[in-house]
Amino acid sequence: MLNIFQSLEISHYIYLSCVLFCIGLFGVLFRRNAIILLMCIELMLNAVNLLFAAFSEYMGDKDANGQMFVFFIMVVAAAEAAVGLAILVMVYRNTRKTDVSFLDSLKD
Amino acid sequence: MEIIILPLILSLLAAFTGSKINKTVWGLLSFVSLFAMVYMKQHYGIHNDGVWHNTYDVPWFSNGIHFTLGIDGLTGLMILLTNLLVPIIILSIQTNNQKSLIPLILFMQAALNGVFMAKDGLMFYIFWELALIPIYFICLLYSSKDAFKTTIKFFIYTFIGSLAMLASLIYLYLKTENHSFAYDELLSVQLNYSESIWVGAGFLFAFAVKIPIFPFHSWQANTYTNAPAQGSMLLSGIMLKMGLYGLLRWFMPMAGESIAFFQPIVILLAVIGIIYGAVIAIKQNDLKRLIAFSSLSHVGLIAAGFMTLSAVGIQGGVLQMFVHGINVVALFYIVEIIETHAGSRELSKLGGLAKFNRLFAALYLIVVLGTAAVPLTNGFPGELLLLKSVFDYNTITGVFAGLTIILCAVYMLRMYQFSMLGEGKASLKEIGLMKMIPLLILVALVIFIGVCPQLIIDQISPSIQKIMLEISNSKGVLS
Amino acid sequence: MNSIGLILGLPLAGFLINGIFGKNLPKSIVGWLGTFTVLASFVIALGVFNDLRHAAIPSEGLHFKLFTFLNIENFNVDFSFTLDRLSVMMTLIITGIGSLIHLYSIAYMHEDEGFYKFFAYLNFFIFNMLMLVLGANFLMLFFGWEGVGLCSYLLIGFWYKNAEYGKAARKAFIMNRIGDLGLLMGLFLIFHQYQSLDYSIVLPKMADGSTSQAMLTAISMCLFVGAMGKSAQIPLYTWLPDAMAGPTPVSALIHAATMVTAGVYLVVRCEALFYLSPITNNVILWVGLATSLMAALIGLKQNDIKKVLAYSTVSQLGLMFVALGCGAYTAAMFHLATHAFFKALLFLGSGSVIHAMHHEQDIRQMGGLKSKMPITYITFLIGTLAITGFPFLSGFFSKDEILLAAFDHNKIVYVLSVISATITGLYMFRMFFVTFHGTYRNHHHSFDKVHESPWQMSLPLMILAVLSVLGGLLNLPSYLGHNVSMKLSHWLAPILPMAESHAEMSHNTEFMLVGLVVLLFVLVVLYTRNKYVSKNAVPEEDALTPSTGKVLANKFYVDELYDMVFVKPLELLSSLVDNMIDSKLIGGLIAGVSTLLLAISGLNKKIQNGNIEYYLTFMVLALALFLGFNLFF
Amino acid sequence: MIGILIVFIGAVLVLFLGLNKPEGGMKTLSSLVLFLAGVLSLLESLSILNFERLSNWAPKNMIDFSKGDLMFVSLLAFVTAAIIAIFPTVEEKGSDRLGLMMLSLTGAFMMIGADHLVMLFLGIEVLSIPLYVLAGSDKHNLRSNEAAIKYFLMGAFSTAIFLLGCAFIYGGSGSLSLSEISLRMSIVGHLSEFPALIKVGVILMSTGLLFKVSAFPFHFWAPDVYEGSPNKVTTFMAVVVKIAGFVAFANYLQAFEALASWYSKWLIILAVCTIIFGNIAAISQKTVKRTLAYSSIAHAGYLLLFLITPMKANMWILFAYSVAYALSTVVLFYFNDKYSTKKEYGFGMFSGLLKNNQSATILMVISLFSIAGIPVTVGFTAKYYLFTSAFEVSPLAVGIALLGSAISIMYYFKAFKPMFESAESNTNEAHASKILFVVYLMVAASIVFGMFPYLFERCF
Amino acid sequence: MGNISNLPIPFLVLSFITILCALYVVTSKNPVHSVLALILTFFSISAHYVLLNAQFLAIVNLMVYAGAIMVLFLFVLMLLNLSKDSEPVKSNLWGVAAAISAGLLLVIITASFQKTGIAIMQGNAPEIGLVKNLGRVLMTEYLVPFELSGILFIAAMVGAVLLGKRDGATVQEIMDLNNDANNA
Repeated sequence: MLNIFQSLEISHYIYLSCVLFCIGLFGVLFRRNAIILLMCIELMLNAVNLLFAAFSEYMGDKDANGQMFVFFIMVVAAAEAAVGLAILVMVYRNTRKTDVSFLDSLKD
Repeated sequence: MEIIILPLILSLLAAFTGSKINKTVWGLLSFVSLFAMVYMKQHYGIHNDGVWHNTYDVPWFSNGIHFTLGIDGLTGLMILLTNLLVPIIILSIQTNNQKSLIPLILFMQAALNGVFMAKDGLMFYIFWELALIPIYFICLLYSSKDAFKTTIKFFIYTFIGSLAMLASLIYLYLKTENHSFAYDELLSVQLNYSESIWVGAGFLFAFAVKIPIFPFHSWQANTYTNAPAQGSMLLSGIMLKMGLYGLLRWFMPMAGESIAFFQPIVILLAVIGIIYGAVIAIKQNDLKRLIAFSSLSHVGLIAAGFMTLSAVGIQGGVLQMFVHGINVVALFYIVEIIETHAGSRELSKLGGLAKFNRLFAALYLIVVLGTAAVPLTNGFPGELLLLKSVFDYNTITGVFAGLTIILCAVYMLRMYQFSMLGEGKASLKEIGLMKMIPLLILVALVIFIGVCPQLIIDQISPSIQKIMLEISNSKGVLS
Repeated sequence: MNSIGLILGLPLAGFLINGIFGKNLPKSIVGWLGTFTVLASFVIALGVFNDLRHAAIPSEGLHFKLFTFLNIENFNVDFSFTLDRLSVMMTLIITGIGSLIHLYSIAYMHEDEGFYKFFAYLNFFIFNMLMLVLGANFLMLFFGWEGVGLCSYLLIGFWYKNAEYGKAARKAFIMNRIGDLGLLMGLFLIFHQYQSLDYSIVLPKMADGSTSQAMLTAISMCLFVGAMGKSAQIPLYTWLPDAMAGPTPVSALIHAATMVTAGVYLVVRCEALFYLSPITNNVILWVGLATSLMAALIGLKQNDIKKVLAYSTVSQLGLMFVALGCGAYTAAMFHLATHAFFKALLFLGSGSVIHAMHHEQDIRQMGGLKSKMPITYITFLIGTLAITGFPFLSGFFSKDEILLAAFDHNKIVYVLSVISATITGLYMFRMFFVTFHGTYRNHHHSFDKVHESPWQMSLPLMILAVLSVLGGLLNLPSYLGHNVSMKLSHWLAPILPMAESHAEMSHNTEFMLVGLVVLLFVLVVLYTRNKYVSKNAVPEEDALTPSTGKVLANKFYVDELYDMVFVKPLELLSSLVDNMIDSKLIGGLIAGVSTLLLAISGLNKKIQNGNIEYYLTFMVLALALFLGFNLFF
Repeated sequence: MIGILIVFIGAVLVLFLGLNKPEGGMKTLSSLVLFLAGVLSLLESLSILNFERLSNWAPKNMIDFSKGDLMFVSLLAFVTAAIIAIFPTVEEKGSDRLGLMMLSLTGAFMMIGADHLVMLFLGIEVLSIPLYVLAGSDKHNLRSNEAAIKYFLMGAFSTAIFLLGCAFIYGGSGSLSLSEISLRMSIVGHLSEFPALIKVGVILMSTGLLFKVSAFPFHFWAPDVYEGSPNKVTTFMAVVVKIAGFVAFANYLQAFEALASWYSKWLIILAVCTIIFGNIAAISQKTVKRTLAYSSIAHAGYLLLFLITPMKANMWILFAYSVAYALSTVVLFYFNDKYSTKKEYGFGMFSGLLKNNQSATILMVISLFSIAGIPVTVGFTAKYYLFTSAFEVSPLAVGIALLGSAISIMYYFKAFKPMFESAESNTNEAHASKILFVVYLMVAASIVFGMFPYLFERCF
Repeated sequence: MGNISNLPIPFLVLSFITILCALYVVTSKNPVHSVLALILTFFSISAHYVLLNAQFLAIVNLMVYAGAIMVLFLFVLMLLNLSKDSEPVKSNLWGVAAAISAGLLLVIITASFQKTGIAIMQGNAPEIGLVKNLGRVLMTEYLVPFELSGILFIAAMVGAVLLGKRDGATVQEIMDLNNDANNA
């Protein structure tokens, strides 16, 4: 199969991932809807996944570690999403809101 | 070890039996440790040769940190003071509704004995802190007012001081060859000048707060005033001595070359403290506050004497430590009696008490005179030696320090006059003879030491010489 | 050896027995015990005196070491005593007059509830005073020095229920302490210079000229400050008149005959030192002179019988210091002795009067007492004559010797001294005449009740009167013949090696000067007699005194001045330091730290505002910060 | 490994057995299971028992419990057992909360034993995900809800950052196994030769872990979440998450020992900031729980100091500190839970305690002393060891830490004011109730360990 | 970093799409649009996986993320009736702050690499990304995490159930309950 890194440097993937990651991060900071926040976090995770995959490919030589890691990240992301959505639903049931900026009763 | 364990056991016993057993019994029982001390001296065959003999030594925190107790002349005098005063302090308890007072005092006794006997840096620190705890609770539980505010200030203040000391100790510890806290090992550490200043400053801060030396005294007056009499006695009678003892035993030999750097500073501060305390004491209305500031004045002199690094100053200081313990405890005892029997300890509400109990008046007077350092009372020899040492160190400071004998007379006599003489506003209810006995013992000591101070000097002299040798050995300050 | 122990020990024993058991003993035993212990000391001292007369080396005395008081490195002080010619003289005066006053007190204090306490204190005072004069080193001297101050405090405040008395006692003690500080500093200097405090070591070294002048001056000034305090010289004299608050025997013993002369003793003891410090000598001279004049002037307007005597004492002490300043040490000692006789006599006499008048001390309330109290009257007269220098009484000789010395030293000093002596006559006779002559003026206390005192009081009066008359024999001037004269000078000569070089002046000059003094004396007597007996004038009420007199009556406002300059500022300072510096500044700093911490702590509320967006942003920024730092470092 | 197995099996058992029973019924069982796990781990770590055969089924490259790790495992098991035993259970049916807590504990074990970044990541998640739920397990309490969502969002966010770090490290070192990374790093040698990927990766990964241990400036979740969560969960969070986090942190940093001089610089700054911030912020807190939360932040600061010392030889110090921290924190949270009421959750809840319940007072006093580091409690011992070892690296930081512990007195001792006041008016009924034996045991342990500190070094 | 025109076209195109979609996720006002954009993003990332020879991941990504997780999101959005843009608009200031923070992080991370460079060796591509190979690794080397991720799922499942379980309390009751606590 073709190796993409024959015509590409690894740094391109690093930059791409970082950009994606920071977009997600920006979203987390910028948005207030908890669901969108969760989605942005998923986006961040995906950026990481992409990076892992790229590294894994770049290492070559039967290194499956990166891809395995991506696999586990996906596993965890699924579990996290489930729990996160459960929490969201619970909060929504109690407050009818998913806007995180309204949840500030706990403070100093 | 015995005199640490014994009070501890007694303390636990007292805690569990509660107030079922009369305080007198506990007072008498705590005298036991005095005998234990004598026994210990016999048992370990300790000679008065100035060496700090080990009496107990087991590994504790690690191989380098031992549980080491030692005894020499200086330590002996200090534990004598402790074990002599604690029973008296217990006997001075007037009411029965202060349940945990006796266990705490006994616990304190154990800790104090530990402080004075600890031959291992960390142990010293631990006992130092342990001694703080009971007194903290005594003050917190039984203070007359503002208990929390006063005690927290006191506690944090002294705690910061001790932490500074801990930092210095750790520094020294890490510098020792085989990581040990043993006193001799710590002594043998060679520090360069700036190191020794930092290390010395750490020690000094801890002791300066505890003593207290002038700008670090602000915990003192309120704590003394608000604390129950027993607390004040413990604080001023014995705990102050911890600071002075530390100054002599730990700070001065360990400070290295920097002692020359600290010497003028401490002496200056101490002398300022002498006058400062005395001046404030002049107008005080509350007897305990008055004694607090007088104490500030007196211990300042002791600290100054120590820092002159002369044999006269140090021995005089040690003597005066013992003496001040006796005097100040006696004074607080008297205040306690006045307060319980006359109902107030404010000078403006007192007066004319002399006519009610001649014996009390006489004993009070002797204690006042002892504090004012009249010859043939115990205050005199120490003060003489201290003033001489300060005078020899620097004439001007000597003269200023000497003002204490005038100012002390001013406020002590004022205190006596306004409480005892004149036409009375207050009356003194019958004082039982039992209550006079501790006072009698103290007064006997006031006279006895006043006449034969050399007996005590002989006890401490070899140890002091050894300490001075240690100071001079590592630092070349003394010729 | 043991005689010193006994001399000291007997009064101490008396003190202890009376002090501890006195409350339960009958008054007679207490009183007689106190008296006999002192008397016994006197007798022993007499024996020692006799021994010393025949001693092989006249400057040597007996030594007695009890134990080591302190011994640290080279600082070595023994509890040791010495009894040489000087101290035996002092001892005799102290114990002699002391025993008389004890005897007197038995009757005088008979009614008092603190009878046993009084005797205990008196005995204790004798003990301390003896320690002062017998001590073999400066520290022992200091012991006694402070000890007598203490006893003085106790006895002035003897009637403790009176707050004013307590105040006076405190004042005395504190003023003494100021002097004591000077003395203590002197001690330190001495030790610093000579590495010892023993007379036997220090004094010869002082004399041998090896000490620098500055050091000698410093030491002697320090010691003189001590002497000022004890001997009530300017500026530390104000306590002595106030000290009259104590019972009269106390005034007689302590504040006239013995304790106040301790300063003179000190200077004489350190004769070598003072002799070699001319600056100090001058200071002593002028201080003494000023004190003498000032006290005499104040004495002119005092109406309290004891106050008059008190100022007279201050004045006489001033004269003694004049003598010391002139280098006439023997003259000072001579006057010390005669003064002890007649001043004790006068005080006891006044005590007798006061006793008769039931504690009335104002001379304006007296008058015409001579008929009711013949013995007191006669003895008082003798005392008055003695102090004012009636020819051939003791005061005449001793005072003349001082005046001669002054004349020899400096003519201005002489003139001023003579004025002082003359004023002495004025106020003494004023008091004497107002008290004993004229008419009885007291309306509260009937004249019939005035009575002569019991024999325990009269006997000491008579003995002292005899001594006042004969005291001059101690040191008759040389013009009266070599066999009888200058006994005291010879006696003290071995102790005072330096001052021997006293220039002899011609007898003619002496006679002339003596004549002048006698003339002045006669004038004074005539004037006062005219004013107070013939015209029967009574001193005015204080409020009515004219301006100059008012200044005198108010003692030059010195007390007020001191109050304003020292006491008030000190109290103000105390409050200021307590309220401002201690609570506000230092306490405030500490409180400030915790307030600051709390304030900083409160800032956390701004960040920890419960809003997750803020948290996340802060976290990201912090992360960026770390990464950024990583970039550059 | 045995710990994970037992606790997991126990969790499943508890979940199934307690399906329709009240939670209280399963309390004993879960405590016993945890206790058993603790004992077995302890025995294994002391080389008395050996479970080699049991764990042979799995390859060793992922998870490997050293003797020291097992000590931590047993400590956490004991602590969790104690937490479950002493805190009251909810009245609902179903034992899901207990089960979740035990599952979370297995995550902690995984973190402790992790020798691989995947394992570390999984451990963190297994630890966290049940906790997100538990934080919100008081479903009808809005504060609990808020705590859950805050914890979850921030936790997930920090996980993402952590993962980015992992990716960089993977890219930089070419491996995910910590021992492998360590090996490669030691070959590279000089600091400047390390690729930037690794440094950035270490920072990002550390951020994730610093978040878990609530170090400044990643502490923001802690006070809010601690306050909102049910007391039992808060205690678990404060103790187990922190200890596991630090052990994992220590293990993972050891792999980068070659970078020690570089990262310890950062850690010192962080530690100092955390100590200062935690202590100062705690002063002005009104509620006990928040105070304890900030105190736990401060403790994270002290523990950060541990990370700059030579860790491998000093793991026993971390253990000692963990013991000290765990014992006193659990006891204090216990009393907070016991005496807080709906109306009073500030320090006022202790008012008149001395009068009403002396033994509780003594227990609290000792625990407060221990957490404040006053001799002769284990708190002092641990602090002493920690500070001494850190002193060699950075005396200044230790000085600030000492100052911080002095400041901490200001808030720890705040409790004494109401405790020793005689309160006639507001008597708290809860004061009268008995205190469980376990609490006595823990307080006694903190004294015993304080008196015989040599135990730690010898047994570890 | 080479010249951008030298880069392979698929990479450029895919990256462009990815970033564009990601930006839309973040900025879209309507949550449903966000979800859809996110799914698109995932698709493009899957394409990247294919480029990177991670075929298995590409499939799993589509299945798990786009298939399962995103559907879950959508489902929840619908369930909670949040499809409208109910979110109040944040102030621009906040957006700027967030952008600055995120941008700063990005700049710094990339700058870190610029400064010191990236040093990893380059290898050639095997067929590791196929299920067969990955499965072997998963069942040997990664057995333990694989097993233990079961714990994760149990926990997540139990947790979701615990939170999702309905009980009797009405919203009003809950409000009252919490108001009490807040007022106290």
